[in-house]
Amino acid sequence: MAEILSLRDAVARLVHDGDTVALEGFTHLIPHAAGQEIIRQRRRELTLVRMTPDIVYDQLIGAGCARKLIFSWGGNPGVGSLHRFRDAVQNSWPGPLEIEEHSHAGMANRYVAGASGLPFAVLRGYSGTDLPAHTDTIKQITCPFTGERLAAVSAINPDVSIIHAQRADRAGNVQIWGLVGVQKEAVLAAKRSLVTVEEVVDELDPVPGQMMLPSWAVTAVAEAPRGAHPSYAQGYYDRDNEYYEYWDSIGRNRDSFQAWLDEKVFAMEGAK
Amino acid sequence: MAEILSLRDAVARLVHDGDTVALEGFTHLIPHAAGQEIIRQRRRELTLVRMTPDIVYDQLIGAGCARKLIFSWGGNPGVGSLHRFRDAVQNSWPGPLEIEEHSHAGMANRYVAGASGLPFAVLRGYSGTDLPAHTDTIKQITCPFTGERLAAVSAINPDVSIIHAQRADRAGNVQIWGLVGVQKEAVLAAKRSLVTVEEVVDELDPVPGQMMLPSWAVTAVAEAPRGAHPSYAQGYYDRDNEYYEYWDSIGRNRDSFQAWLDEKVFAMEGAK
Amino acid sequence: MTATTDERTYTSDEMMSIAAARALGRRRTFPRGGETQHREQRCFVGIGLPSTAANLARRTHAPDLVLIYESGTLGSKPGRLPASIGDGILAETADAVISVPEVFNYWLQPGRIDVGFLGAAQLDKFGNINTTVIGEDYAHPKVRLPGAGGAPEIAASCHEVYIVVRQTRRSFVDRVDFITSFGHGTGKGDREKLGLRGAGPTLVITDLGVFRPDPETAELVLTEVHEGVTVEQVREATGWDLKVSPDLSTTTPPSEAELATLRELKAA
Amino acid sequence: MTATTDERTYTSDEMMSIAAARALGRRRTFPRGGETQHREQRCFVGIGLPSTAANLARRTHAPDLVLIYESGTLGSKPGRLPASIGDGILAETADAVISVPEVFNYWLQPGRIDVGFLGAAQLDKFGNINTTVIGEDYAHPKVRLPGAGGAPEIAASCHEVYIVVRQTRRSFVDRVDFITSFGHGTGKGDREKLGLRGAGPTLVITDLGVFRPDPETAELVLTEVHEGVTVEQVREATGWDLKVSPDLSTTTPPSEAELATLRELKAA
Repeated sequence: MAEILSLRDAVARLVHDGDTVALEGFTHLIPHAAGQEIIRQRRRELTLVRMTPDIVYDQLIGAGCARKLIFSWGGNPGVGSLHRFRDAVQNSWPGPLEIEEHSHAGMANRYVAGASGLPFAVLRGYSGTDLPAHTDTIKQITCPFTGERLAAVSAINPDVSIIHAQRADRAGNVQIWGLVGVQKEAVLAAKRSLVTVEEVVDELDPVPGQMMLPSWAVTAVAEAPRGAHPSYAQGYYDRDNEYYEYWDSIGRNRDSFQAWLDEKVFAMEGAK
Repeated sequence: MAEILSLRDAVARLVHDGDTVALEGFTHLIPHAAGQEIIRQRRRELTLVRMTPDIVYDQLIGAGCARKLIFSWGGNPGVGSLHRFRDAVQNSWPGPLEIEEHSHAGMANRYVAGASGLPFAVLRGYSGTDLPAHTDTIKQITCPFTGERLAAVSAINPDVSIIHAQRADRAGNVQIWGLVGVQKEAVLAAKRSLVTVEEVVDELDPVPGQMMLPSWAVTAVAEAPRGAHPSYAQGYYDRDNEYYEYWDSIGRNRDSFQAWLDEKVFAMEGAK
Repeated sequence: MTATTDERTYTSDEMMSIAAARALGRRRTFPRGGETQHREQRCFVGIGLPSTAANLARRTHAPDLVLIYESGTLGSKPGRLPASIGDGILAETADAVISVPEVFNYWLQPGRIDVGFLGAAQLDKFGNINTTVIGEDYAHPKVRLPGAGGAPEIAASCHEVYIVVRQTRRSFVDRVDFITSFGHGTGKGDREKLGLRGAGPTLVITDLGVFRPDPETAELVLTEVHEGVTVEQVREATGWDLKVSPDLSTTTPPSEAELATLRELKAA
Repeated sequence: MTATTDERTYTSDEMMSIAAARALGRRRTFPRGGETQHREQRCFVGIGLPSTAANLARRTHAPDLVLIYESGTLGSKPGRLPASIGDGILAETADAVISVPEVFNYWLQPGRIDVGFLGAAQLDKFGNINTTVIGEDYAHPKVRLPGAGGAPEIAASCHEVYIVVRQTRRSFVDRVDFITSFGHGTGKGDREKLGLRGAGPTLVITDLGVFRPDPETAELVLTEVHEGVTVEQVREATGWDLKVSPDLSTTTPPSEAELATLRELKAA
């Protein structure tokens, strides 16, 4: 049974220095509030896993929480670069950032393998590209029936996965709808999981296209209204497109980023 | 785009002598009407694929349509044996029946591989059992990362897969809800596909838990009201538990089965 | 049917169902998230006696028991016994309805399920199960049985396996004709050698008594006889040289409440 | 931005979008079910220019074009341009919404998608794409780019790949610093050797013109220049010794209807 905790308590209890942490949500339901809570609690030496690092990891990387990033596409979608990510890779600021780089298909299958209790997954991928030369979690495998050569990727099993969903009930059952991305796989692949939700309700009325995560498959649920902002939560709020532009100006240099951190993250310290 | 055809035309066009044919529907939405249409059109030398052969394949096997059965559990659920299946395996009546036998997990993964365009799938399965010694579509594979030994099963790619669904719209988009089994995988793994439906409607109102198959992923749709009887179609009718008992008495001997065939299948010849 | 001639007010099938129900739903302590915690037990349920036992347990001592059916339902809470694993009531009352590949790949295979219930046409003294063929020649069997279904991977991946079977010399054999689902192989340590993660069969419940694997050898040992059953009767219905636990006890007979709830369930 | 100084009434980005839209949605004949049949074209769409082009095509000559977004929507029919691939309008107007693993495993990988649109930071003369790093040293790049995303497998598995890119000497290079997505490798036959099933890049559309691979060598050849653009201008913006088709033509300029529909789309 998932415990219902405050976001602060949930992060304190589930995310530890040195952990491998996945925050998932593919363009929709990106768990921003949880990301900022991790910054606020000054976690260090994290291995961050996420298909699309997005603004949420630009913030964590800039704040010095990460020692390594495992990812498949690291841009500010529709705007341009993630400047904190680039600064870390190109200039080791605020510290060196090791990277482990895949394609979307590879990352998705690594989560599938993790959720399935398998050590690896097979796909038609990476052929002819330079990625396998730099990423040791990509290898080749031979089909025992046809002799065909295919790609194998190792499973991802984060210490903790964090996602954002629309709703949970008081027993901790989680309901997500709209684009569901790779969230189920991320939760099931992880040793521990936290689901932040727009609201905890008495009854989860069925919604077409819903994906349900039973309470007993989740470690903790925390209420975090607007916890996906500036991404969107279908049925609750739209994407804040201006924020993505705004982030470009904040993330572009170290001073403006540091000022943002102090004002928008650390100054909120003590908040629930 | 799926073509909307009569069941007779659809079977005539899509199912050929010698084909590998999968009729899927796991305890729910079993495509009985399509199975009986295949008998009526006197198809021969089929390789029949289905996780649970059930009554639908007992009928096809008894009618002499099959030369081979690929399956994972061949009983009359809740009642006992499939007598026509047993008679074929034990006594080669009405002809010899080759079998290729898996577990449910193996069959489900064979469809997943087929739907994914991969030649095989990997699972933790069959360890210590006598199945691999008799089934050459089960082999071992070694994880290239951990060295662990796992099972590999070859993909299933039927010539044609047939499923039953609740509804389609006039464009041929298909809507299924309730227990969805392995139907999506069976359709996507096949070269051709036929979906029989309870009704073709103007608009597919969303239903919680629905699974949608876009028209362009399906070859043909045929209206077949009560086409899953004696299994059930959630939202339309319940399982006819008495029929499963009744079938035990019909299937138990060759004469009663032959009489049933003449009366209930061939006498319907010419029907739409 | 019962093999005894006493005047018990319940059938041996009722005793089996109740003994199986009692085995379920004991909350236990598991390491998770660096802490240990109590949590609900999760049970993979087949139709027939296992489903009866699991639903009885939910209605008596184990209201939090999570029922998982291989047709694709997680956490079904049916108000009556389902007629088949495809009964709509399982989907309608579930926490989540999922595809069949997902049942096996995301939920069973990674070891998320505590107890798997299995039946057997033949069971041997090391808990290996045959549901495939009777007879030594697979290609020309004496009796063709239904086959494997979900059992091989349930036997491999659930934390524990409970086997429920009516016991005769034909079903309780020294060595099964075909291993459909692996129990303890040829004895202690075989599961580990194969890399199987679950503990395998830890409990066998029949219409005569209860068996558990010997901790040293993994051979099934009679640990309980049901009320009115003698060890001699069990021995006669066992196809190998039966070992009896020095701590042999008699199964507590069904309580009035257990019987009433069971009969209510069956009648609904 | 346009590199030319003529008095065209449209921008070079508009020309690119319209040229890309025109390439889409041509119904073709495919073998299926033992017969050949016409069917709708299916297009894997990224945000930005590809999404603009695909939605423009749907609104003009190709109403049946099926749009697939990697965020998990099959057959989206948005009434305005989506702001991102996560825009709710894509899910709300789709034939089906699916998980991200399913997009790649069940729909892209088996070759169900006809056309994949890709961009490029660097593109070489054999259509190989770099979106990973600028600079020879992967560990210490001059510029760290976003990376692969869905592109490597789109390039591998779609029947054809259309590349849309603004052309400069920095983007059109003799040899990419890093192969993120495989085009034609070092020439004709390389894709077959790797077992890649799709035909790879068959069309490259830039702000200056249109390129297609030479059927003999797979090297990109200039086959069209846009209105007002000279071959010399194209050559100056190409980092290799450019080959020009003997059948070089000039791109038909945007029609009033195309421009009006495009501008309406962008304004909505």
